[in-house]
Amino acid sequence: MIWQIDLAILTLVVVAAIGALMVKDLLGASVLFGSYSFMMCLLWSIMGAVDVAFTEASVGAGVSTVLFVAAVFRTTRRTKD
Amino acid sequence: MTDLISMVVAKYNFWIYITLMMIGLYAIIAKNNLVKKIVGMNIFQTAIILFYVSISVKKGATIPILEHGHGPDAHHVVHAADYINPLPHVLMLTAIVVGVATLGVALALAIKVYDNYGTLEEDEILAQIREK
Amino acid sequence: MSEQYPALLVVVPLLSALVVSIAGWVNKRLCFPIAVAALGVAAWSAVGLLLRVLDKGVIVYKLGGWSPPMGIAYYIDYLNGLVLPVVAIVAFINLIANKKAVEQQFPDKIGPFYTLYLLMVTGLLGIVVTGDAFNLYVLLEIAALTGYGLLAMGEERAPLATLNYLYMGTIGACFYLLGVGYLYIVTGSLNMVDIARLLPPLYQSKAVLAAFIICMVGVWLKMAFFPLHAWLPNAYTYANSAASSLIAPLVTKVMIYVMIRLILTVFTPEFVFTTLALSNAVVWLAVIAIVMGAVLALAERNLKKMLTYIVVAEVGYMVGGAWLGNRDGMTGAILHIVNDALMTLCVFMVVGNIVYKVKGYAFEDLKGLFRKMPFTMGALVIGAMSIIGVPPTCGFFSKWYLIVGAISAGHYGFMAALIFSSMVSVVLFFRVFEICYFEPFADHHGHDNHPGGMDEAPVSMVVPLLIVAVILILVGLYTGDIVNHVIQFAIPETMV
Amino acid sequence: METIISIKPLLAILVSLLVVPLLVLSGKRPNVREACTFLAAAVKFLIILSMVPVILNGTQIVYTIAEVIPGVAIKLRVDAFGMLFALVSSSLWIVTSAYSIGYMRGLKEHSQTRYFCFFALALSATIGVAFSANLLTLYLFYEMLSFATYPLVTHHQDREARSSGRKYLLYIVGTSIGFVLPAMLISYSLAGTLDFSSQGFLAGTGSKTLISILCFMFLFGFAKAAIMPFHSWLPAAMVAPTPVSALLHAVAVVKVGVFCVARVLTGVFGTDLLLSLNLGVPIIYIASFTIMAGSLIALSQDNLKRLLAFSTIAQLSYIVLGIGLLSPKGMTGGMLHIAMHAFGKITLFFCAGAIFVATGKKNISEMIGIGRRMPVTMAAFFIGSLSIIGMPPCGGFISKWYLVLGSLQAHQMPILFVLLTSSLLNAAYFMPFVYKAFFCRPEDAMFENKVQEAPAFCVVPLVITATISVILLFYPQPFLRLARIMVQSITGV
Amino acid sequence: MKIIGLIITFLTGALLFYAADDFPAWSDPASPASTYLSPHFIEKTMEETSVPNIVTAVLADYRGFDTMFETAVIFSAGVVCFFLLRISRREEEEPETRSYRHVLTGVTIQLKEGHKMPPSADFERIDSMWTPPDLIIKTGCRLMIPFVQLFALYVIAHGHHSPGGGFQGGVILGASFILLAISHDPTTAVRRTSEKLIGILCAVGVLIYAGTGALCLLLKLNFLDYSALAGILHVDPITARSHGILIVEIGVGIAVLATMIWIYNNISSAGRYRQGL
Repeated sequence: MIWQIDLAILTLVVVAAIGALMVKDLLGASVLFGSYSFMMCLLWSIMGAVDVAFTEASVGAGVSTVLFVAAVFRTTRRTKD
Repeated sequence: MTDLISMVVAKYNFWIYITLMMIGLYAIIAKNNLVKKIVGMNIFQTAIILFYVSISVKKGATIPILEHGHGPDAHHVVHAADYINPLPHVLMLTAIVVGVATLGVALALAIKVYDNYGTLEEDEILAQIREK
Repeated sequence: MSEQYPALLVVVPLLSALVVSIAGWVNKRLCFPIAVAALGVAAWSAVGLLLRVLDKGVIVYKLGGWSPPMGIAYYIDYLNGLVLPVVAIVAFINLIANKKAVEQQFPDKIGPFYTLYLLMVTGLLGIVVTGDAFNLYVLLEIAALTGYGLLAMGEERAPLATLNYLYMGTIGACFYLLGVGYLYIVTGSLNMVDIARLLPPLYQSKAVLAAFIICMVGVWLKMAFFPLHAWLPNAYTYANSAASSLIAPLVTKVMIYVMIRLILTVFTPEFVFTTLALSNAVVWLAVIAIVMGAVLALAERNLKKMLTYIVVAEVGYMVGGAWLGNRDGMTGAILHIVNDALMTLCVFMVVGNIVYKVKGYAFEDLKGLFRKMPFTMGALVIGAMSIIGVPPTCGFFSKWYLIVGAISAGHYGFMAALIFSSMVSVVLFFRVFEICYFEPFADHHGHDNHPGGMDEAPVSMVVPLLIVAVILILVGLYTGDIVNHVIQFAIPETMV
Repeated sequence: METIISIKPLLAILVSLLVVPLLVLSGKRPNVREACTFLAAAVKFLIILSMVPVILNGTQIVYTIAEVIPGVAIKLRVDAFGMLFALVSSSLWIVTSAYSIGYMRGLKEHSQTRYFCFFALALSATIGVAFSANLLTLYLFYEMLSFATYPLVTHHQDREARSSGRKYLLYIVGTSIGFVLPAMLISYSLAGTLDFSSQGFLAGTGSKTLISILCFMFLFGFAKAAIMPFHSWLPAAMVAPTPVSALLHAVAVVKVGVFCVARVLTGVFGTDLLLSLNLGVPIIYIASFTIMAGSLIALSQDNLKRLLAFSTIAQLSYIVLGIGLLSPKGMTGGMLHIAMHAFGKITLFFCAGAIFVATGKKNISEMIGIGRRMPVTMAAFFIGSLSIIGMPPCGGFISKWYLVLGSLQAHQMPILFVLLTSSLLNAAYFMPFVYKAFFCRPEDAMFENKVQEAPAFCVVPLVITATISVILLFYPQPFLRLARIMVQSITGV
Repeated sequence: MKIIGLIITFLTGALLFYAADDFPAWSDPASPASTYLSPHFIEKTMEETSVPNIVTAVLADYRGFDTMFETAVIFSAGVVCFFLLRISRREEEEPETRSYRHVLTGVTIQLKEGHKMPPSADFERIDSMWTPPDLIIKTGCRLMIPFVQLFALYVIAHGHHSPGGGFQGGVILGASFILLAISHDPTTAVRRTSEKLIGILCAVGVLIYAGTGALCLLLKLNFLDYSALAGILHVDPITARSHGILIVEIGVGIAVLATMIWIYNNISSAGRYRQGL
C-alpha cells in the first residue's frame, strides 16, 4: 500500500468532514457527507478492509445520503451554521 | 526531531482518526442546527470505525479471504501472517449498521421536531418553548 | 432445559418481539398476551438462573458452541445473577400494569409499541448477562435505540428532548466502544474475563488508563452522572408514562451495573482503587451530584420532573458508593441498584396512574388525590418512605450500607450528602402530600368528578402497583439474606 | 439475667396493626368500628398484662423478627422499663378510645375512620418502641410513630393544621434523620452492634469527644422528648383533636421521646461511661433549664391546651433529669414519673376536651365559674393538677419524692432547688384557674344557660384516670417494682 | 456553548493523543491485536466452517450472536421510524383543497374542501407538492434497477467467497427499490411493495436468523451452534456450519432490504406515504 495516496485521501477525508460541517446549506452538507463516506470507503479498501469498505460504500455513501436528502426535503435546507 | 517525525508518520492514521473524532465531537456539542449535529455524530462514529480498521492493518498481509481451490486439494496450510486481522472488520460491520440505524432514528426525530416547531435551529426552538 | 436458561433469557423476548410485530399487522389483540408470556418466561428463567448460581456458582454459556475468547460467552455470576431478576421482574410488572395506559395513548400503534418494549428488555437483559465487551456495545445500542423510540412518543417537547438524549447517548456508547478498542489494541481480546487476565502486566500503560477513563465517561454519560445529566430530566418527563416507568427504573441502574462490572471484573479493584487514585475525586463528584439533584428537585413544581431529578441524585448514591473503594460501599451500591430500581418503578407507576386519571402531573393537578385515589397515593407514600430511607422499606438499608461505607472510608462529606438528600426528600414528598391532602379536589381538563368522590385507576393498574409497594417492604426485611447469600460473593475478597 | 423466647411482644404490636383493615372495612358502621377499637385495645392490654408476672420475676422476653443486616436484627426485648411504659400507654389507650368516641361524636368530626386507623397505628409504634431490643428497631418504630401521627395532628386539614403539621415534621423527622441516624451509624461502625446492654455497648470504644458528641446528638435527636430548644412542635401540635393531644402528646409520643433518651443513655452509653465522662451534669442542667423555662412560659398562657402543652414540656424534662442524675433513686424517680405524669396529665387534657365539648371554649379567661356548671370535670381537673404539682394525695408525689432523694444521692443541691421552684410554679399556673372555676361567679352571658357536663363517654374516662392517679399514691407497687428491677439491672444497686 | 465544546473536544483529544503513543507501531505484525486471537481465526476458519471469507465466517458464526443483534438493531430502527412518523388515516388532517390528476392527459384539477372525486382509474389523488417525474430518469432507472437487483442477489449468495454478504446485498437490494421510489413517486413504489408486506418482511428476516439459532437450541445444542443442523441437512457438521451461515445471511438480507425501504418511505414522506422525494 502506497502511503502517499493513503495520506492524500486522509487529508481529503478531513477536508470533506470540515466542509460538511461548515457549508451553510443542509443539502450541500448531506452531499458532502456522502463524499466523505466515499473517501472513507476508499481509505478502508486501501487498508484491505474490503468488507467494511463495501458496506460503507453501500450504506454510508448510498443509503445514508439518500436518507439525509429525504429528511432535508421533508424539513428545510436553511441553517445558520 | 526526526523521531518525532517518524512517530508522526508511523501513526498518522491514529492522528487523523483523533482529528476526525474531535471534529465530530465539537459538531455534536457546539453546532446549533439539529441536522448538522447528526452529521457530526456520523463523522464521530466513522472516526471510531477508522480507528478499529487501523488496528487491523498488518504489514505485508493481504485481505482476509483465503485463496482456495475446490475439490480434495482445497485445504492447503494457511499462515496467519499472510492475512489481515479480520476481527476488527467484523466488529466494524456491526458498528456501521448501528450507525445507519441511529441515523435513521435521529432523522425521524428531527422531522418530528420540525413538524412541532417549524425550524431546526436549536436556539429558535428554545425561544419558542420559553415564550409558551 | 435449565442449562439453556441464559439463552432463553435473551432469545425469548427477541423472538416474541418479532412475533409481536408481525401480530401487530395481523391482529392487534394478540400483541399483549404474547408479550406477557415472553416476559413471564424471561423472568422465570432469570430467577432460575439466580437459583442455579446460588446452587452451583458461576455459569458460563458458550453461544454458537465456540469457547471464549474465540466466540461470545455469557458469564452469570452473583453480581448479574442478582440484577437479572430485578430487570426482568420490573419489566414484567410494568408491562402488565400499563396495558390500559398503552391502549389509551397509542390506540393504533400497539404492535410497534410492544415490539419496542420487548426489544428494549432484550437489550437490557443482554447487557446484564453478556461477558463480551463488544457484544455489550451492540446490546447497549439496541436498548438505546428502542429507548429513543419509546421516549419520543409523548408530549410536544418529547422529540426534542429525546433527540438530545440521542446525541448524548451516542457519544456515550461511542466512548465505550472506543475504550473497548483501546483494550483490544493492547490486549487483543474482547472477552471480559480474558481481558482481566491479560491486563495486570499493562497496568502502567497509558493506553489502559485512557481506556478506563473513556469507558467510564461513556458509561457516566449514559447513566446521567452529575455533570453529564442534562439530557435526563426532560427526556423522562415528557415521555409517555408507560415508557418512562420502564426506562427510568432500569436504564440508569443497568448502566451502573455496567460500571460496577467494569470496575470489578475487567479493570480489577486493585487497578481502579490502588493503581490510579481517582476514587476520592469521583466520590466528591457524587456528593455534588446528590446535592445538586436534591436542590434541582426542590426547584420543580411538577411531580414527574421532580422524580427525574431524584433519579439523578440516586445515581450519585450508587456511583459514590461504588467508588468509596471498600466492601460496605460496594455492597450498598449493588444493593441500591435493586432497591432503587424497585422504588423508582413504584413512584413512576404512581405517576402513570395519576396521568391516566387526571391527565396531568403538575402540582396543581394533584389536589385532593388522597381522597380521590387512596390506593395509588398509599403506594406513593410507601415509595416516598423508601426514597427518604425510613425502615423497614428497602431504601433505608442500602442507605445504611452506603453511610457505613462512607464512615469506614472516612469520607464524611458523602455521609453528609446522603443525610442531606434524605432530609430534602422529606420536604419534597411532604410538599406533594400536603397538596394532595389539604387542597380540596378541583376538576381538571373538563374531567368531570364530584369532589371527594373516590375515582381510582383501573384495577389492572392498581394491583401491580400495590404489589410493588409490598415488594419494597419485603426486600427491606430480607436485606440480610440478600447480602449474606448473594452480594458478599459478588465482591472479590481482595476488596476489604 | 435469664431470658425466654416468646412471640407475645410481637402480638402485642400486631394487634393494633391488624385491626386497621377491620376499621377501614367497617368504616360505614361507626358502632362496629369502635367496637373493633375497643376489642383491640383490650386484647393488647391483656397480652401485655399477661407478660407482667414474668418480668416481675426479673426475666426478660425476647423475640427476633428478621436479621436485616448482619449483626443487627429487628428484635424485640421486654424488660422492666419497657414493660412499665407499655403498661401505661396500653391501659390508657382503652380509656382514650372511650373518650374519643364521646369527643369525636360530640363534635361530629369528619373522617373518623382515618382518625381511628392512625390512632391504632400510633399505638403499635409506641408499644414497638417500648419493646425494641436494639437501636435499629427503636429507630424503626420511632419513625413509624412520627409519620403515623402526622395525619392525626393535621386532622382538621385547614391552614393552621397545615402549618403546625409542617412544624411537627420539621422538628421530629428533621432531628431524627439529622442527628439520630448518623449517630446510630457511627456507633454501629464503632461497636459493630446495636443491641442495648445494661452496661452500654459504646463503653471502651471511640474517643471522649466523639462519645460526647454522640451523646448530645441522641439527646436532641429524639425531639419527641421536647427538650429545649427542640420543644416548640408540641404547642403547635395542640391543633389536633383533644384525644390526640391527650394520649399522644401527654403520653405516647412525648413519652416515647423521653423513653428513647433514657434507653439510649442507659443501654447505649451506660451509667459508668456517662459518669466517667461526666456527661450527666450537662444533661441535667439542660433538663432543669427546660423545666424552669417551660413552667414560666406556661404561666403566661391563656389557652388551656397550650398551657398544658408547656407544662408537659417541663414535666418531661423531670424524667430526663431523673435519668441524668445517674443515681439509683433518681432513675427510679424518672421512670416512675413516666407513669405518674401520664395519668395526671391525661386527666387534665380530658377535662380540657370535655369543657370544649360542653361549652366550645378554649381560653381560661372564658371559663370563670365553670366549676359550678361542670363540678365533676373540674374536681377531676383539681386532682390531676395536684398530681402534676406533686402534692399528696396523688401519685405525682411519689415520683417527685424519689427525684428529690435522687438529687440528694447525687449531691446535686441546685437540682433540689429547681425541683421545689418548679413545683411552686406548677401550683402558680394551675391553682388560680381552679379557684376561679369554683369560687368566682361568672358575669352573665359568659355561658348560655343549661350548660351541663359533657356526655358520659367524656366524663367517665376522666373520672377513671383521676381516681387512678389518686390510687397510685397508696398503691404504686407495680410501677415501683418495675422501675426498681430496671434500675437494679442497670446499676446493680 | 461553543467554548465549552472546544474545551471538551480538546480535553478528549489530549487524552487520546496522550494514550496513542503507548500503542504498538501502526501495521505492526507483532502487535497483540494481530497475534492473540486473529491467527486462530485465520488458520482455523477453513477447517472449522469451510468458508474462505474469514470475515463472513467470523461475522456469522464465531460472533454470530453480535450479528443477530446487529440485525435486531436495524429492525428496531425501522420500527422506531414507523412508530414515530407514520400518520394513520385517523389522525391525518385533511388539506382544504384536494388535487386530482388525470393520468393520461396530466391535467390537474383542484377541489375545494368537502368535495371528493369519485374513485376512478383515470384520476389519481396527488399532493400539492407533486412534481411530474422526469421521463429520462424514469426510463433510466427502469433499465438500471434489474441489474442492480441481480448484483445484490449475487452479493448475498457469493458472500462466502468474496467480499459482501447478507448485509451489503440487502442494502443494495433496498437501494434499488429506493431508486424506484425516487424516480417515480412513492405511491407507485408502495403499490409494488405494500407497507404491510414490508413490515412483516423485516420481522421475518430477523426471525429467520434467530429462528435458526433457536432451532439449534431445540436440537440439543447451544444457541446458534449451526453444526446442530447437520442432522436436518444431511451433511457433516462443518458443511452444516457453512450452510447455516448462508441461511442467516439470507435472513439478514431480507431484514435489511425491508428495513431500508421502510425507513426511506417513512422519512421521505414524513409518514404520509403520499408524496416523497
